[in-house]
Parts: sequence; structure tokens; C-alpha cells
Amino acid sequence: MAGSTKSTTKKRTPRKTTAKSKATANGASRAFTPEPGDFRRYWDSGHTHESLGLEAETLLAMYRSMMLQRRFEERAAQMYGRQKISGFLHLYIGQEAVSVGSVWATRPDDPIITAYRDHGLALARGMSSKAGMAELFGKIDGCSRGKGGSMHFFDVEKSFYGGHGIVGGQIPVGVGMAFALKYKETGGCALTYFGDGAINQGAFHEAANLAALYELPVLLVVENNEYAMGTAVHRATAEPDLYKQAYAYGMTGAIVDGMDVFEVYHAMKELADEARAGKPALVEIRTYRYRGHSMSDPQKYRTKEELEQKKDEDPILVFKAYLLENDIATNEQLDALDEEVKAEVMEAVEFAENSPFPPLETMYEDIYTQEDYPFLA
Amino acid sequence: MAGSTKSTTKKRTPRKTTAKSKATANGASRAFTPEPGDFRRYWDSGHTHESLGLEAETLLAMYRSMMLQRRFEERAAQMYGRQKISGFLHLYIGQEAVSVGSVWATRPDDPIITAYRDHGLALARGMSSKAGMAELFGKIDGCSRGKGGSMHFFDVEKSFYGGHGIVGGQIPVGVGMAFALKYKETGGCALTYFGDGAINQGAFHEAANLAALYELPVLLVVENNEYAMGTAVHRATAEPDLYKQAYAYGMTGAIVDGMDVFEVYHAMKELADEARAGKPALVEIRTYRYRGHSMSDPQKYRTKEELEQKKDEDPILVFKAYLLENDIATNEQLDALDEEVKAEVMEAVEFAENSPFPPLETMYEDIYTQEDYPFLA
Amino acid sequence: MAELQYREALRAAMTEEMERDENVFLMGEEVAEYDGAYKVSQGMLDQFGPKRIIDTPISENGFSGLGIGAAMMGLRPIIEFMTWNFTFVAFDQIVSNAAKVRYMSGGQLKVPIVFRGGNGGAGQLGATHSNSVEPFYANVPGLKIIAPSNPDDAKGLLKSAIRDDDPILFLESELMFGLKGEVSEEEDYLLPIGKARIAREGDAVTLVAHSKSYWLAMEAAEELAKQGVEATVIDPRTIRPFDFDAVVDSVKQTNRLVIVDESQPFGGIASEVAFQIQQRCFDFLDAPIARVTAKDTPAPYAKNLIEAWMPSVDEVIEASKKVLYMN
Amino acid sequence: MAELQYREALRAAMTEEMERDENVFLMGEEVAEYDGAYKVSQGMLDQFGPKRIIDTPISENGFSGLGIGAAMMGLRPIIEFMTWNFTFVAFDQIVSNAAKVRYMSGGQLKVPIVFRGGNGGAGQLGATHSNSVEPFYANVPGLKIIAPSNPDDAKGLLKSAIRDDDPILFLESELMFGLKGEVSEEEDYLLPIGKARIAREGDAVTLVAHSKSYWLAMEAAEELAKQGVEATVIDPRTIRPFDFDAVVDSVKQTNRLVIVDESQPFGGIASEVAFQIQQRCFDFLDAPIARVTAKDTPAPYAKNLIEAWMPSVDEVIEASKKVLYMN
Ligand SMILES: Cc1ncc(C[n+]2csc(CCOP(=O)(O)OP(=O)(O)O)c2C)c(N)n1
Ligand SMILES: Cc1ncc(C[n+]2csc(CCOP(=O)(O)OP(=O)(O)O)c2C)c(N)n1
Ligand SMILES: [Mg+2]
Ligand SMILES: [Mg+2]
Repeated sequence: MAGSTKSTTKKRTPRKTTAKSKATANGASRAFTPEPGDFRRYWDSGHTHESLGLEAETLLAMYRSMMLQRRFEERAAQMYGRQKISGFLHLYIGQEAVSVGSVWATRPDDPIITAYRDHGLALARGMSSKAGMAELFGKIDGCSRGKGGSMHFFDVEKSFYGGHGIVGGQIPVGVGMAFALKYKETGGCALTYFGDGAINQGAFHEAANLAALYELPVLLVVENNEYAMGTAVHRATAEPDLYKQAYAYGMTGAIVDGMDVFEVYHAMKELADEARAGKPALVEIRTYRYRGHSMSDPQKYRTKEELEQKKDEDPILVFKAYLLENDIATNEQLDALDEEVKAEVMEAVEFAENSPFPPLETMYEDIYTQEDYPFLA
Repeated sequence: MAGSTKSTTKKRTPRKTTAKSKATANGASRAFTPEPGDFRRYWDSGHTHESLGLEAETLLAMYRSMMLQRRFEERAAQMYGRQKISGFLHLYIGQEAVSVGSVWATRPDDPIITAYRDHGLALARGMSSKAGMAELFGKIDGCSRGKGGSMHFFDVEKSFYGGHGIVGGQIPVGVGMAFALKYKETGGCALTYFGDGAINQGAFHEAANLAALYELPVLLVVENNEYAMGTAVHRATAEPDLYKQAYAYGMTGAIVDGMDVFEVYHAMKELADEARAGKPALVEIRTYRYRGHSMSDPQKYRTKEELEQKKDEDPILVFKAYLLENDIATNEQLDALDEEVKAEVMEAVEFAENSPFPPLETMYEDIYTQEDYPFLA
Repeated sequence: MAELQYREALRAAMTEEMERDENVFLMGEEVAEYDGAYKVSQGMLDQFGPKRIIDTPISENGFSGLGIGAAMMGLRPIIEFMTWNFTFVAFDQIVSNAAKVRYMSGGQLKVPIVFRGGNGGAGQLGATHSNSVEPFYANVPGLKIIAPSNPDDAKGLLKSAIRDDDPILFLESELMFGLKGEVSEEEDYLLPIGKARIAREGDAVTLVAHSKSYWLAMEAAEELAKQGVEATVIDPRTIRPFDFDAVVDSVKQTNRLVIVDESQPFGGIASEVAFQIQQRCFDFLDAPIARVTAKDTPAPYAKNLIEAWMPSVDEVIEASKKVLYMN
Repeated sequence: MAELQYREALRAAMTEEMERDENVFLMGEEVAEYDGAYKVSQGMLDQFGPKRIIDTPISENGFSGLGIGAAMMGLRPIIEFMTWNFTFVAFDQIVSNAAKVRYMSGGQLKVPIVFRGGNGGAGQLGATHSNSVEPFYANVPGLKIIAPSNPDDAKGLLKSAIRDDDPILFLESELMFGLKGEVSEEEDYLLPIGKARIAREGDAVTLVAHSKSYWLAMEAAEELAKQGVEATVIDPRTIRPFDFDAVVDSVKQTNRLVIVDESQPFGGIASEVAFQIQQRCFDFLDAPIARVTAKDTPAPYAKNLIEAWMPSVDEVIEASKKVLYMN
């Protein structure tokens, strides 16, 4: 670039910018570093149950919930094979530390909303396995009266708001739940879950901005299980560190080890409490799904080795090892607990099997609150 | 938090994260700073026309274009008052350094797409003022045959792809134009403009991610004129430094003084050349609109003082001062140029006035390429 | 009775309901500090404060979803769209969530929300800004759709809509916001959702028309009356559910039907009304059902074109004469 | 003739057109490395490479718009939607841009793009995943809509669609992807867009049915034939423009019309066909036009409910008998 020393050359008064820049001269480096974001790492923190203030009893309840989710879904997969269940069935297996860590870290009436991979969070939050299994079977005693199926579990009494099938579509709704909590000043925090694939939906962007702008009590939790169907994160998202997107909204961004229930617990507790005070966060939980995306997934997008290696990190095995090594439970106790859970699931299957199909007239129910709505014939 | 010194406590092997964390211990600070983004500042750089390699002749052409845009729109506003023009009319007055800096910095066949505030970019890119004015009048010789109006200027021969009325809707389209350039290996760069309000649309987020993911030759240029209708940026966007959103896409983020045509020129040239090589950027140009949002805006959202102060920064006045102070033109020359431009605009008005309304049958033209499409009667 | 503008009637409805129920709030672009893009919410920020009158970013998908979530939790949001054209970016929230979440939850949830704003042509705004959205949303079970043609209906129906527990799309019109009319001063003036209004009775032909088109139908009816043809004019007021019974009753008298509907024709409201009436009044019809709609093209900008594009009084008269075999 | 699955016919059409014209490319979720969610694009990544077979993020609005921009610049994109349900998040791009940009530019631009994917019910998928989108898009001038019922039509029409210079919505069906049928081996097998196919001729009643519903109509016709009732079955194949002439011609013979249309009823295709036919065949109709559609409710999950919700052969037979006054 030609030098410019002409003395009459004048520049107008510069306008202010909010960003601090390094010294700049004609054409010189104009790279600069704006204020860094608020980023947190919940990983390898060396937590113990004591450091987190968790009683032995609580640990066993958490472990039981993880097992229940696992066994429930293993059985559901089997029932799918027997054509008792139809449509899409997305299993949560491998992600149970996320649901359990979250639920135990938050309040029973903190509303939860998630996508179609919803069995785990629903059961963790206390949905009865009977109502869940009956829903999969499409029966009238299902949690959604047989109208929703696997992708649309609901249990509003337990503050579980679904189960949503359109990728990303539940994120603004979750932010709206937070809006209601703030409006009513309940002190609650809305827990809004979605997948790594969903973060690429415009709905995420709009919802995140609204959450931050209105200072809503919400955690936007992205369960990064490394794949959206067959697409690895880095093939879908230009910046594969998803938590960094928090920066765009001036929001806290956190990365959490989702195979470690203690890390999830700690992160969700701390961040939810900040959210209650009007400081929402984007929480990226790194987890893994051991099964295919849905029931008909050839899974060519990952190697057997990858899968095997990941199985070493199985959050249930890891937690079990912790319980044993720390003398919180014996092997026998845990086996008994497993048997108990299996029995519960078998009961749920039986319940679902015996529950009637929804009577045909229920097709026209639960659409409008208006009783005499005149449907077209 | 209770201390945890129990010696049997074991932790499983930690998983890797991509982010470097500060030393963490139980409950200790887990805040961390990930790699910084690629941010650039084009502001107060002390550029001169020589440092930018711009000839006097070029400077005068740039100045003329800025004046043409200004006079065209002043006259259009007058014609709106006389009800020669109807519908929405969004004036670009104050933002002319953006259009001119951009167009002169890039190639004539680099496709441009923008929102409804489109007169400035269209004229800068060489649309005839006659075709523009006739479009505003809704006449058959208008740039869009009288079918588009102010919000939908098109001049495809000049690589000007509109003029789009749905806020944010043109952003994915602009990224698609870049996709075509890359596919065809033309070396072109798609220039995609939108407002500060538009950045809050999901369309921006999806488009930005696609641009970065596919390494498309595109500049996403947000013309931050401080308001979206009556809403100041900080009331609509949680992080009012819009350029920071680049970080979410691992993209270059730039902030540019949009009242200084040299800064815009320099930024657009440099960034477009990087984009041509597959490195798209989000370019925030800080500018200002002197007129109301559209023609019926009471403008209560800003003070007279603010407006007056901003008028001191008028990009045309600033540029004019530069031309005079650096002996590139005399006052008389610039006045003559102004007269010339005014005459051109008057001719355009006359042309528009005399152009016929579109014949009624043109209503059914330009919808399908198919000649005999059977429209419903 | 008080004379109010259409926009004032809407404002009165919102204000009264917000005074009555603190769970009602209003959210949308420019509704608060700007007093509303079309001044419907003028002064409401002053009265109710920023907690309940809330400006949004230009994020229709986001704040529609936000409203749905808030409604699921027991609030009663009124979501203003600057116009219904901009709901195409929020289509998924309205169709997949507002309409379906009650069903998919087996009735555990309800979504008491009102989405409202200007619909249809509004002058020379071009193709992206002149959509009538009835054909898109009327197809969707789970929604209710209201489109009042005058200030009185606007007030009575909006109040009912805000109290209704189902999601409601409330279609207004930029071109009618300034329209003045007598509005009931009854306390708690509530009009029933789903009931048509017989605006005029005549035995020669039935004209069905809602929202702005209603005024075309009325003007045409006056004109026809001068020519000795007395028309019944029915304003359905609600699009979903549609008061087909009212039309059936009338057609059984007049044996002729013209539907005026500013939507684009393919599968619009007029088509559905025609289907229902030919089914239920087959033996009563003396002529094919006719419709007057926008033309089957995108909306043009030029003054002469957009005027030709929109349904007109002349076209209504012509269609009426056609079903009467008068031309 | 070769026997191909519906998905293979689609693949053959895309492959041939991509071999012929290097400006054609395929983009969508899982179309490349995964070989397509429903294996329509199986092997195409291997043949054409990643420049032309492109996986996308789950960003329907984004990549629809991307396709439109690419088409405006002279490419010929094929955009696969995993299903049409997911286009509700891309509604604005399709309705505001693909359909209108040519008009708003006064004809300077064209948008030669094909959007394609599975449409309608596909088993027990629940309300968000069972939409028939015809009622939404057919209303929009600027678009063309094609919905083939068999592999032969799928191939011939998709090839024509890819060559067509207008934006085309191509509606397939998850439940038909495995359907086998004879497909012409003619080189450059192109079928005309906008022309119905008369699949069966009979003089008692006309059945109009597209896509999956076509097979219901055919089965009902077989059943009716056993009872001595010969039906004409018309597969319109294209929804916009719709070949009303073919239906008119037939109804003038049969005097009775039943439309089978898996969409939800209000303002669906059936309504528009009914409007047109009552208008053009008023004096020929011996009975009210009947329709068989999905029920006017969101789609339920339970097996028994979803079966009752979808149009069925029995309902088509019943409707046919009704217009024949046989029951
Ligand atoms: C808008 C939309 N597009 C596409 C789909 C189809 N689909 C269902 S799940 C899925 C992958 C989502 O991945 P992710 O968000 O990572 O969640 P995960 O399945 O891993 O839990 C896709 C593409 C959909 N349901 N909605
Ligand atoms: C999706 C959508 N929502 C709302 C509008 C109405 N609208 C038109 S312009 C505008 C403000 C846009 O502001 P900005 O993006 O900053 O651009 P500027 O007007 O400042 O150039 C709004 C809300 C629209 N056209 N499209
Ligand atoms: Mg995932
Ligand atoms: Mg702006």
C-alpha cells in the first residue's frame, strides 16, 4: 500500500466503538480481542458425593433411576421388535447421567421440555414406567392417552412438558415457560433440552436471544451426543464447540462431562441457581448415544471401535464403580436393585399390554377445550 | 462444600475436552477462556485515498454515486408526499458510504442482495435512476416492471438480486448465491446485506452456519443503523456488539465505521478477497439512518440531539470535506456535480411520470416461465 | 353505544381483559415504546408497564414459541404480529405446537393464546406483504380463527378470544384499523366465537363475506337493491369453526350463493364453503356457487394492477348477476 | 419396462438428470454419507461426489433459501426434505421467495428448483409427523406441485420437474418408497406436468385421487366392480396446475364425483376440485360431490386411531355408494 504522508490529508473525528483495539495504523493489523465471554468447564473436577453434599440414599435413588431408564428402553426395543410398538422409537441409552444429574440438581417443579428422545428425562422426573410403556403401546392409559407415542411423552403433574417431534421447535417454548416463571415470580428455572443437531435450527438462535435479552430463568441444555442421525457434529456445525455460541448472546456458556453424573449434577445446580436470578446459560453436555438414532439405523457413520471405546465410559458403569469403590453399596445390593427395576419394567409391559386401545371417540377429544366444537364430517 | 479426603474415592479417567481450562480442583473456579475469535476492526485507520490506491477520478465517481442516492431519495420522498409513490418507502439516507464503499471495493459481477431498504445499493451498483424511479411510480418501465415497488428493486444484469421484504429472508438466499459462485468456480463473492434487526431472525443463524460450514464466498454484512423501526439494537439483541456473533460460526467478525467510505472500502475489499478463498465473514458496519424507518414514522425513539449530532458525521459531508481538503475537487466542481445529479433525478421523475402503467395482462406475466400456465379464473 | 375506530375497539378489548386478569399480557414488535406499528396498543405501556406490554426483537418464530410456552404454564398471552405475512417464519410454532400440543399431551395441556395482527392486502405493498393467510391456517385442527369486519365485532370477539382456552388466530386489517363504528358499551361485552352475523336479509341471493370483503359485499348488495335484487349478506366472523348452518339456512331460501374472499382462490375459504353448501343444499341450488377472490397470481405493486387483483364491488355484483342468470 | 421401486425410480430420475446437466445437484439432510434417510439417494454420493451430493445441518429454512439463491444464479438444485412436515420451518422461503421472486423481479429471475420428500401419513408417527401439505402450498401461485402415485410417474415427472424452470414441490410418500412398478426404459422419459392420468374407466362414478390415496381409489373401484359399479379413476398427478378438464370430462359422463384426499379437509384439494366441478358441471351432477379425507383432527398415535383417521377403502366405497344413492 502506498505511503500517505501528504500533510493536508485530514481525517474526521473517529467514532467510538465498544471494542478495544490494538494500536492501528494505516493498513496495520486491525485484529483485536473483545472482552472474553463467561465460559465454564464442568469436567474432571474431582467431585465426590460428599463434596456435592449427596447422601448415600440419594445416590442409590439416582442409580436406580439410571437403571430404570436403561431397562425400560431395552425392553421397549424388544417390544418394538415384537411390533407391540410402532412409529419412531429413539432410545436415550448412554445419556442417563444427563437426565439424572439434571433432575436431582433441580426442583421437582422446575419445568422440563425436550425433544423426541424423551423417555429418559420423563422417567427421571418421575413419570410412571407404566404410563410410559402404555404410551409406547398406544394405549389409553399411556401418559398421553395413546395420542402422542414415543416422541410425545407428557406428564404435566410432574412438570414434564414433552416430548416434541420437530427438531428445535421446543426451544422457544421452553423459553416461554421460563417467561411464565419469571412473570409469576415462582423462583423456578425452565430446563430446555435439545440435541446437537437442533442447535442449527433458527429456533435456537431466536430463543437464546430472547432468553438472554429478557433475563429469563432458563437453561438451554444441548445434549451433544456427537451425532444428529448420521451426521457428526463437525459435519453440521461450523464451530463444533457448541458452548461457544453462548458468546453471541452475552450468555454464560458451559461445557459439561455428560458421562459423569456428578459433573452434570454440579453444573446444573450451579447454573440453574444463577438462571433463577436472571442469568440464563447455554449448557453443552457431552454425552453419547449407544444405540442407533431410531430403530432402523445401520450406523455406518461410526466405527465399532468408537462405540466400544465409548462403552468404557458408560455413565451407569462409571457410577456403579464409584458406588462400589466408595462402599456406598455392595454388588449384591446393586444386583437386587437391578432385579427390582427389571420387575418394574415387566410390570409396565404387562400393564401396557392389558390397557385397552383408546376408544374411537377419543380421536375427537383433547383438541379443543370447547366441548361442542363442530368438527367437519 | 464439605471436604472430600476419603482415600478410597476414585474418579474415572477424565474425557478430553477441546477447551483448555484453568487449573480446577473441587469446586474451584472452572471459568476458562477458549481460543479467541478472529475479529477485525476497520475504524479510525487513518486511510487516505492514496493508501487505498484510489485515483481522483474514482473518488469523484464514488462521490457522485453517494450524491445520486441522496438526491434520488430526497426526490422520492417528495413524490411520496405527492402520492406519486405509495406503499412503503424506506430511505437509505445516511448509509451511502456503505453502498458506495462496498460496490467500489468489489467486482461488478459480485452478486448483491439486500432487504427492502434497497435504493442505495441498487443505484450504487449501476441501476439507472430512471428504472428505479419508474418502479417507485409503479410503471411498466420500472426495474421490476412495476411489480415490485420500492422494497423489490431488481437489476440482474448488474448482478443486483433485490430488494426483499421479509426481514432476514434474503440471508439464506445470499448464501445460496455464494454456493453457486463456488460451484461454478467463478471467483466471485456474494454480498449479502441485512439490518441490525434482521440478525435476530433464525434465518441469519442458519445461513451463517451454512456459509461457514461450506466455506462459501460470502460476506454477511449487517448494516447496523442503530434501529429496527423504533427498537434500538440493545433493546432487541442481548449482545449489542453484533460482530461478536461471528464467533458462534468460527467465522471472521469485523466491525467497520460505516460513516467513513474509506473504512468500508478497505474492509470490504480485504474481507471479500478472503471470502473468495473460502473464508466468509460477518461484517458489522455501524451506520445511521437519518430519516424515519418508512414514511410514517414519528421517530419518538430518538432525540433531536442525537439526530443532530449524527448529522455531523454525515458520510457525504465527511467525504466532501476530504475531497476539498485534499484538493481532489473544488467546491465549484462538487456543486456542478450536485446539479448534474439533481438533473438526472429530475429526468428520472419525468421518465417515471411518462411511463405507462403496466397493462392489465401483465398481472399474469412473470410468474411461471411456462407460457400457457392455466391460472384459476 | 360509543363510536370507536377498529383499532380502538381492539385496544379496549385488550385493556379490559388485562385489567380483569393479570395473566394476560401483550407481546410483539413495537407494541410498547412505539405504541404499536399501527397504534393498536397506544398508551398500553403507560397503563400496564413493561412487565405486561413487551417489545420483542424481529423473531416471530421465537416469540410465538415463547407465547405458547407461557400459555402452557397458565399465562394468557396476546401475541401481536406486525402483519400475518410475517407469520410464515413462525409457521411451525403455530401449526406444530399451538395447534397440536394439547392433543399430543392427551389433553393435559391447554394453550390459551391469541395471535393477532393485520391480514390480507393493504395497498401497494407487493407480493410478500399482501397475503391472506386463511387458506393456510384454516386447514389446521386445533386452531380457531376469527376475522371481524367491524369495531363492534372486533371488541366482542377479541374479548371472547382472550378468555377462550384454545389457541386463536385473530385476523385484523391494516386498511380497517381506522374504520369507525358503534361499539356496545355493555360491561363485559362478549360475542360468541363461531356464530355468523346476518347483516342484511334478502331473498334473491346469499353473499358470504368476512373481514374487509364484507364491506364489498354490503356495497354490492346496496347496488343490487337499486336494481331490484335483494341479497342476504352473511358475515361469518369466525373462520374456524365456520358457521355453515347459517349459510345453509340462507341458501335454502335464496337458492344462490356468492362467496367473497380476499384470499387467493385455490383451496381458500370460498372453496370449503362451496363444498359444504353443494353437499348440504344440493337440491336447493339454482345455479353454481360463485366466488370472488384475489387473482391467482402474486400481488403486484402497481396501483392499477393491485386494484384489479383485489376483489371489487363490481366483481361481486357481476357474480351475483351470474348466479341469478341476469347477464 | 423395468420393475423398480418408487425410491429407485426417483433415484434413476435424479441420476439421469445429474449425468445430463452438471448444474443439477442434490442437497438435504443425510442425503450423502447416510445414503438418504429413506435410501432414495443411495449410492449417489459415490457416483457424483461431495460437490454435488451434499449433506446439510438440520436447517430447513437455511438450505431451502440456499437452494433458491443457487437457482437464481443458474444452478438447478434438488432439495430433499426428510419429510414435508419439516418444511413448516422453511415455509417463508418457499412461499415468500421461491414462489414470488420471479414476479417481484418483473421476470428477470427464474427459480428452477425441485423441493422433494415424503408427504402425508406414514404410520404411527403422531401429529407433528403426519401432515399432508397440499392445502398449504396449493394456494400459492408461483409454485407447481406434483404428487405421483407410482414409480413410472415418479420417474417421468421428476425428470420433467428437474428440467422445468419453475419452482416445483414434489410430494412423495414414505409408505410408497418400497412400492414396485413397471417403469418405462425410454431414454429421456419425460411426463408432462399438469396432465392427469385416467387409470380406469367406468360410467357409474368418477373417483379422483392422487399419491397414496390413488391406491385406495383403485382398490375401492375393484371392489365396486364386483358389485356391478364401474368407476372411472383419475390420478391428477399434478396438484398445481390441476387438470380440472380431465375431471370435467369424466363427470359429464358419470355425473357423480368422489374425491379421495389424505389431507385434512378444510380447504384441501378436495374442496377446490369440488368448487371447480360444481361450477363447470352443475347441470351434470346427479348427486352432491363427496370427499374422503383425513379426519378433522390432529393425527393420533395409537394404531386403531390412526387407522380410523386415515381415509380407507371402505370409506371410498361408502362415499361412492352414497353418490350413487345405493345406501
Ligand atoms: C425440523 C426437523 N427436521 C428434521 C427432522 C428429522 N429428524 C429427527 S431427529 C433428527 C436428528 C436430530 O439430532 P439431534 O438434535 O442431535 O438429537 P439426537 O437425535 O441426537 O438426540 C432429524 C434430522 C425433524 N424431526 N425436524
Ligand atoms: C419477518 C418480518 N417481520 C417483521 C417485518 C416488519 N418490518 C419491516 S422492516 C422492520 C425493521 C427492520 O430493521 P433492520 O433489520 O434494522 O433494518 P433497517 O430498517 O434498519 O434497514 C420490520 C420489523 C418484516 N418485514 N418481516
Ligand atoms: Mg445428537
Ligand atoms: Mg436497522
